Amino acid sequence: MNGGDHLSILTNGVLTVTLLLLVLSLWLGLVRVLKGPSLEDRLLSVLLLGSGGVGLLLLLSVSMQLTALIDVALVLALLAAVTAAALTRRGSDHG
Amino acid sequence: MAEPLALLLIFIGLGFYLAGAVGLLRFPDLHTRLHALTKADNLGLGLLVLGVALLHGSLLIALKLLLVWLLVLAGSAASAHLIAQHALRRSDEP
Amino acid sequence: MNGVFTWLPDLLLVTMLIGLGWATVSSTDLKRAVALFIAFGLLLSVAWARLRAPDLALAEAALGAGLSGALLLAALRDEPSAGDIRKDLPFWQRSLVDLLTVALALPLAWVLWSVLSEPAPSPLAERALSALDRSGVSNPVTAVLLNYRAYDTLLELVVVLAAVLGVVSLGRERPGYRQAGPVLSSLVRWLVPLLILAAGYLLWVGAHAPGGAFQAGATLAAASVMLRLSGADRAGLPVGLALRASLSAGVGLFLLVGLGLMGAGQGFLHYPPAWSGGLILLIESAATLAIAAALGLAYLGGRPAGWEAGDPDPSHKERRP
Amino acid sequence: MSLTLLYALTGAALFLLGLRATLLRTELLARVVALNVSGAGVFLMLVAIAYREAGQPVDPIPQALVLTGLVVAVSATALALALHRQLRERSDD
Repeated sequence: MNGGDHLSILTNGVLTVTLLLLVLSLWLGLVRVLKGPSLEDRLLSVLLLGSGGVGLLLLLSVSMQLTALIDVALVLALLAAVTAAALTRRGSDHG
Repeated sequence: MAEPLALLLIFIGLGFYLAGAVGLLRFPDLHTRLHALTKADNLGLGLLVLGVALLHGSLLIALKLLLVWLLVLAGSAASAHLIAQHALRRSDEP
Repeated sequence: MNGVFTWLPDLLLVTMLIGLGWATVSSTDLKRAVALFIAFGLLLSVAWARLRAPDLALAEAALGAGLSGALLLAALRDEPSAGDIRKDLPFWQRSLVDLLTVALALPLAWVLWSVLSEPAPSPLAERALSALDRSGVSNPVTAVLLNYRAYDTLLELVVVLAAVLGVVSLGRERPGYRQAGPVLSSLVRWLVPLLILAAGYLLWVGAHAPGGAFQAGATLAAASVMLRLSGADRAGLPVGLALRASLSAGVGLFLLVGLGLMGAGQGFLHYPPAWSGGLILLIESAATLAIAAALGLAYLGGRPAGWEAGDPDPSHKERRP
Repeated sequence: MSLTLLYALTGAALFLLGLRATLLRTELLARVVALNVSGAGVFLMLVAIAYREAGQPVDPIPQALVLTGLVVAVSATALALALHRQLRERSDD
């Protein structure tokens, strides 16, 4: 992934390796989404994917020199808990 | 010499991510998997945030990054709790 | 730099997207499909970031993580059972669809390949970018949305409004949730104010950085979803006339500005350059409110209590989160 | 092969996958999800076409189109789900 000018070529190369490793660990986490067995298990790995996504966005903000991506990470971090809340809530008594 | 240090921190952080992902895959049940996951969130992202903050080299950005980390921390703690509670409740009532 | 090496992360990301998409649409278990789709949305937001579209990444993060996941999980709750209710189509129909897919795939791939192999200059993009200093904002995406193609955006807001009016007219809202326990309510207590703050920030920076009414509205709607999940039946939405006013604020103010400008001898939605910055912020504020109200109402899944004039005022039932 | 082409072809693949499943699946909820995947593919094609290498500004026009498209897609999904719920409630009685 293309880098900017103030980072050395070496740093850029290393950053690419870090991106690669992070995407790789997300791949691993994804297997649990596929295997389940319960919906809770699946959403657990969606949680990992969420914090992995935050990590990816932060690394990209360096390697692409796009600080706006930190704002994206911020929004993603704010909403990390919504999925878990939506999954675990039960209907009200009349529901 | 901030750059090598930053990259080192990021690498260690990624180690936790990988460990978390492997744990998620290998651990036998939901509760141990929850454990594996929180390691990745707390330590992995923390170290990564530290490294990224060093690479950006601006105080304002560093503060924003700290906020991101704290938010993920709180969010994942709450989520883990909710999911564990939910699973417990479901096993109570057949 | 050595191309293939720098591309490896992209290749992995792209295969992950396709793999997830495939697994999502081919799951017979609906719960699995929904979980996979939520994961798909998360990755999509990273893809937007990678394609240098931070505006889209922001919107996808707010919508994918906050709204569509919650919406689908709520719909899943209504499903009778997770039992396998899949009925396969007859063989000839399946073959016909497969044939159609291949017939579409080949020309599509060929066109993309031949058109995109060489970067072509886009005269429209150049014109859009060169007129930026007269648009009143410096974020080009905001300039396109609210200045050059303001017409289009007005109509998009009408579409969103129409969809939500459709939801409301179909029937009553989905039943609400139980009062939240201590963990969730303490989470909501600080998360909702932060989401509102974030929405305000996105609205404000949209003029010169990634952000704007659509991102801010989606973030605000996520706050509403969170409130609803914590047991507040009103989901933070206003009641009665105030709700209708916020729903129509976007389209209404947009039209008002357009007609006002016509009255002043300008074209419809043709802002005088000196005013455009202020007018855009005004329209965007109203649009943020309208989008948030619309998406929040969409999450309720139907007409809320207190929508009709005759309905009892539900505000006394409002429980503090 | 450029980054644009890589992501555009991915978008095309997702579009077709989603379209095929929309036509083949019989449960409504699965259809709605498949249609969303298909739409995401179209969005991905558009945004890939807007991409430019670092140093040049990206094309803002497709990005603006997709931005409104995302919000419209969610509203349409909500409408489809509401229709689905009504359909089931009425056929239950």
